[in-house]
Amino acid sequence: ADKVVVGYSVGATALPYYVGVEQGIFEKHDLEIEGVKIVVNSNLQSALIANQIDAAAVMLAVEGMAANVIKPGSVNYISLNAQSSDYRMEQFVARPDAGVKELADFKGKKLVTSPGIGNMSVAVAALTAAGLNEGDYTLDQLDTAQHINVLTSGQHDGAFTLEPAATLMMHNGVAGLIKAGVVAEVVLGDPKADAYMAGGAISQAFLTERPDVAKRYKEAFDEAIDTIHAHPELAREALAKYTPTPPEIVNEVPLVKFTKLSDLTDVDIESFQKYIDFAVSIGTVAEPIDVKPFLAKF
Amino acid sequence: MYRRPHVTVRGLTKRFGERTIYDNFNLDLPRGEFISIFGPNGCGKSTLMNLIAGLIPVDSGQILFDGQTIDEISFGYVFQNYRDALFPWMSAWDNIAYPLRFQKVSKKERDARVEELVCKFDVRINLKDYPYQMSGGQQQLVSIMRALIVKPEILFLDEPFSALDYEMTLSMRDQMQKVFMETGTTTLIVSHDLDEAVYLADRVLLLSRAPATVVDFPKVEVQRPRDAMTLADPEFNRIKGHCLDIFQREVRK
Amino acid sequence: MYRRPHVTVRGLTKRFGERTIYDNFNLDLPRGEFISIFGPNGCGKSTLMNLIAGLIPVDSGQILFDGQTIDEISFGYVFQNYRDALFPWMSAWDNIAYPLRFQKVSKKERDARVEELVCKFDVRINLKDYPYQMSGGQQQLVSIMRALIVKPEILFLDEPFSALDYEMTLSMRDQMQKVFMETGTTTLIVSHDLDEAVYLADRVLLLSRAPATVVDFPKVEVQRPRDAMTLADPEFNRIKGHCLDIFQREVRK
Amino acid sequence: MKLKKLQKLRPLIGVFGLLAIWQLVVMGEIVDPVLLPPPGKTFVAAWDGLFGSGKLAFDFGKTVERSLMGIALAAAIGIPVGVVLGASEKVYRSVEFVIDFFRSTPASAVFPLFLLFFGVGDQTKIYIAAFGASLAIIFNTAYGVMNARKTRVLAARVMGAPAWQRMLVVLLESMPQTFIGLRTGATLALVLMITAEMLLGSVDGLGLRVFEEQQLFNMPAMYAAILLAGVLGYAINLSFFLLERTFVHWAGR
Amino acid sequence: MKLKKLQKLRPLIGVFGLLAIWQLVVMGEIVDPVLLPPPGKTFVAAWDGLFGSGKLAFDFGKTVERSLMGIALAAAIGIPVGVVLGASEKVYRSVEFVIDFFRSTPASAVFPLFLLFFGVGDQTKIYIAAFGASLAIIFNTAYGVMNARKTRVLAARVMGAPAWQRMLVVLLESMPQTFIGLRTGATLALVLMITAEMLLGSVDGLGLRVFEEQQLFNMPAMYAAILLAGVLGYAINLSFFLLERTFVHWAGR
Ligand SMILES: Nc1ncnc2c1ncn2[C@@H]1O[C@H](COP(=O)(O)OP(=O)(O)OP(=O)(O)O)[C@@H](O)[C@H]1O
Ligand SMILES: Nc1ncnc2c1ncn2[C@@H]1O[C@H](COP(=O)(O)OP(=O)(O)OP(=O)(O)O)[C@@H](O)[C@H]1O
Ligand SMILES: [Mg+2]
Ligand SMILES: [Mg+2]
Repeated sequence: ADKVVVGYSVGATALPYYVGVEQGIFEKHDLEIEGVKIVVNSNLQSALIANQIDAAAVMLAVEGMAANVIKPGSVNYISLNAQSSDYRMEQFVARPDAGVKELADFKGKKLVTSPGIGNMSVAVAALTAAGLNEGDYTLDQLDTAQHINVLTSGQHDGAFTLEPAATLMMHNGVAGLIKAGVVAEVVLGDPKADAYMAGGAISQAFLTERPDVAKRYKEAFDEAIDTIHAHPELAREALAKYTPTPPEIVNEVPLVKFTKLSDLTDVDIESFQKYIDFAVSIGTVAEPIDVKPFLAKF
Repeated sequence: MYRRPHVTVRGLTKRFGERTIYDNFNLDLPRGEFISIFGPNGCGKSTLMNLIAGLIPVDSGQILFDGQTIDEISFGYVFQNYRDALFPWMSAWDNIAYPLRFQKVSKKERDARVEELVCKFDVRINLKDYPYQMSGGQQQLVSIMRALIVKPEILFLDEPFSALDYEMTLSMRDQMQKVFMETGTTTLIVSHDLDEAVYLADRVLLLSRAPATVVDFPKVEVQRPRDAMTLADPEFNRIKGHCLDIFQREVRK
Repeated sequence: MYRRPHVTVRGLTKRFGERTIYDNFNLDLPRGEFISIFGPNGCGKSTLMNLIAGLIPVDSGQILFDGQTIDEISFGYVFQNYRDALFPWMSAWDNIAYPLRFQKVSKKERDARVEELVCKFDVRINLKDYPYQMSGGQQQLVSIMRALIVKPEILFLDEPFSALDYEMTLSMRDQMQKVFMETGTTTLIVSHDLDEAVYLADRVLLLSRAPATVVDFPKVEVQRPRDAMTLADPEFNRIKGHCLDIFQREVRK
Repeated sequence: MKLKKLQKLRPLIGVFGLLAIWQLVVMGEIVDPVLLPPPGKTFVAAWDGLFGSGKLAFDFGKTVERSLMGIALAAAIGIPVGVVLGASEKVYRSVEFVIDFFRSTPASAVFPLFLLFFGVGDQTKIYIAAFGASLAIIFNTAYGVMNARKTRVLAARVMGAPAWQRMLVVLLESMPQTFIGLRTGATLALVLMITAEMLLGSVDGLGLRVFEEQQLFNMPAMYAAILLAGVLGYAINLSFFLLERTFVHWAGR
Repeated sequence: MKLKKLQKLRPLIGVFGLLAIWQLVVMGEIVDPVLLPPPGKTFVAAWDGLFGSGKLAFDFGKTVERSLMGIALAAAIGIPVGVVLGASEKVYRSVEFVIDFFRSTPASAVFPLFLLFFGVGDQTKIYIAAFGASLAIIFNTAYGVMNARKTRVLAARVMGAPAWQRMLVVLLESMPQTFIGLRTGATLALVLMITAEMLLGSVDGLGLRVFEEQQLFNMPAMYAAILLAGVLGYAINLSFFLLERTFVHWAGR
């Protein structure tokens, strides 16, 4: 068996990796997986560039492309994850007693967002689209895991937050959903459109030095994605095992739309490009970059 | 003349670990007398002073001050370990003036008092120096001056002249006597120099090896002021001889 | 008998800040002689010893050892500040045995040597104690024994008896003389007791106030072993008187 | 006798004080009890995690194991380096920038660098803990050495102690400070280990537990893990304190 | 003269050593230069950020401002509390658990608590930094006080110094250790401030810069910010060192 070192975080977005391991899919493809848990995405990115891992179970598109701007080819995607109002990931939530029904109601409220320019920009863009100007609300950045705390304690009225925090809050009655598919709407103009924001990735060295192994890894990954779509219950099982998801919400947590490269249409790729262009426009990716070369070809 | 005791020690017991330094020890220190303590190394002289001054706790027994509590009493103290008792963060001058701070004395008067003392003692030290810049003898001199700057109730002098030079020792003995005659302060001095001990004393407290007991407590009935002639005084020499006899007997035990 | 100098000091200059302690100072210390240093407080006696032993750097000038470098010489040293020079993490016994560690002496022999010294000095201290558990005099005694346990090339004694009791002082003087007569070690002692200084010395080094100069360096031609009778010896008393005269003249300057 | 035993329980005052304040904060509804569970609930969670169904005991063991390895590594490097650097102030000044630089950069900022050099394994966490701790130990030991009195080192030198023996004296002299460095370092190692377990991703350890329980919004379990981290820190400090008390018996004397 | 001036440049040895190693690591391709940019590139980024287009200068200023406030607060609380706790070992033992407990819990684990009590504002970051730093200062000061020699405190007491004056003596006695505590605390405050700026969401500060540049994968700018954090840490340490050197002139004497 060929050894592949895979870095993974603990989120639901790394699901194909968990399923691949749990269902013996990698094994079937004669791959011996060594999993390394790395929870911070930027550390995952460093490890990939430094060749300490061959693959990342999931890599944010913005960070992957930011790396490709500086060192082209260092992050190669083998699948993409889309999010939208159906495949919920980022969303606005508000405390039930805050009197917020839609985004415009956040006028005069205190909001908290997941940290980073990307989250900040999307949140501001969405609020602006809803007719709120800067100064109409306060928006603090705070680690996503803390959102439930500050909403529970009443220090903030609403949050632009991520899964599984959002579901956890809703499940506990701390907050209710106000709007999902925010990125899709802001960037693509339609909350139901597919916003490709992350995906499985492999390193340049893995791709060029052991192309056949990389190919098999990609095939196994594809098969895992198929399994997720075909057997959601198996996927949920893996989710419960690998991510700290409270058992009571493990069946509720929304999943992103895991997409094999072979299933990507030209429209999808264009959406992906649009998202990256948006990232360039807000400055989270330094220079305009064409995404196509970084969708791995074997 | 009977004087009421200034310090009364009753049933004093003090141990360091296994070792008993004082065991049911009793002593009266008369007010306004100059008492020399004479005894072998390690018999407990420094310990006794520390106990009386309340610096280390007694194991049992009582130390009473005629009508006063220990907190009301101001002590003057020249520590045997004079070097460690000076404040290295202050100049010698400020060290000497230190006890005056607690007496509501203005800075100006404090300086005047130090000045006066310096003149009296004919000190040839740069008092702007810090203690660690001074020689051993100079440090000891500063320590003595610090003890004398106030008029304490009781004065403890633990081998105060051990590091002073020949000339300075003689002059300090006489200064000490003068201070005593002027103020009548109850004074305790430890000295290993028998001449010195007897020369200065109204009484000589002779201690035995630990556990220390009072072997004898003879009076020195030689008139004051004493001077170089005293050393030839027959009474002086009788007492000195007597102390020496007792000391040697006790030490060789 | 002409002896080649053991230590030669040439053009020594030492300042502390503004103050000059030695200015172009010259001195020869003959090999195998017992030299007493006598001088007022703060004149630079301790500093001189420190300079010779290489513990503080000279500002200029040279200190030469007859055919040897300073690293080859083993010193015995009783510091004026004996308390701070003992190792508080070792028992008194181990402190005394410490210098033997650097002489490839087995543990057993080290213990034997300490035992021997303890017997010779008739020490009545519990040598299992740590220095901080001992009285001042006891600490000083340990310090002396530590200096004598090896046979050093040069022995420095900086007021070594200042805290010892009457009896111990007398006995240590004689021990010191005995050791000297047996080994012929070049020895320097600082003492403020003129009797002691002259009693022990082959020569008395009389220093002036800082900047120190050699005021006189008289020989003490009194036969050894000296004893209580020596104190009545006319030559002894002549030299003592001579030293006192010079000292007093210098000090009062 | 009985009183002595009670004295040993003194640290419990702090424990109960902390618990009382905690309970009051919860009862006074100063913060939502969902966010800060009452001590009782937390203890139940801790008990369950340690002795019941949870993996807390395993995670605790893993953190202890890795932290101790980090501490041992840090002490083995930090103490000798600190002594050597401290022995020569010049050398320390030369490298001080590097030490202060890395002491002042937050661990979370240098984590990526460690990943680059040492890979993504468990090893790296130990190195991170050891790195941070050794800087604290070097800093404290070096300043301990620099601030220590020089007398005893000089005494050792004059007695012919070779360089490494003098280093030993220096080390012993600075022991109280070195122990503070050890305790600071050990605490830091623990903090870094838990932080690394939280941020670098780990499959076990207290840091993982805190991280996961936070994700699960399982506050009692999260605070149980934090509580264990604090207790572990106290236990490590206590062991060093007890070690110091038996070993550095002379501190403050 | 010239040599003296050169000596002042000694710290540069460390700076250049670090840069040299950094450059070698990059040149030797031990790590990918994309991940660890060479020093040159980093300096360009720092220069640009400080004096050119970037906001680095502003962020730097903000971090300095907040850190200094945190340090000042920590010192104002930590030093007096440390002295009082250290003055009575019994009291310290009672609260030691609390101090060690919070010293050992990682900041990132107690951030949530601070959020609950103080909200997300800039205030909170200052409190976090002050909290962590004051624990370090209390710990060091208290142990400095406990390990300090007692002689001078006793001397002050016997001279009639009132309680607060004795505390002052205790404080001065433990000054070297207190300064180490201040430096440890100041460093910690800086680290906590930057970590809080990174994790708690901030609109400015070096921590925000590190976080943002990392998101942008702008490594030279990220390392420029880290570099500034390290330099700031060194500068703070240096100021405390200079303060100590003028103030605690007696250390090690
Ligand atoms: N802290 C201590 N721990 C244990 N034993 C001690 C301590 N302090 C003093 N001792 C013992 O108590 C005895 C008396 O000591 P003290 O210092 O009172 O003697 P002293 O009469 O002043 O002697 P000296 O003339 O040498 O100064 C000594 O034998 C000493 O060993
Ligand atoms: N570290 C120092 N800094 C400044 N001045 C110093 C220092 N050490 C000694 N001196 C000065 O040097 C002079 C000589 O000191 P030294 O200790 O050699 O005197 P000494 O002859 O041994 O005196 P004593 O008989 O009092 O022991 C003193 O006047 C002292 O003030
Ligand atoms: Mg004594
Ligand atoms: Mg001297």
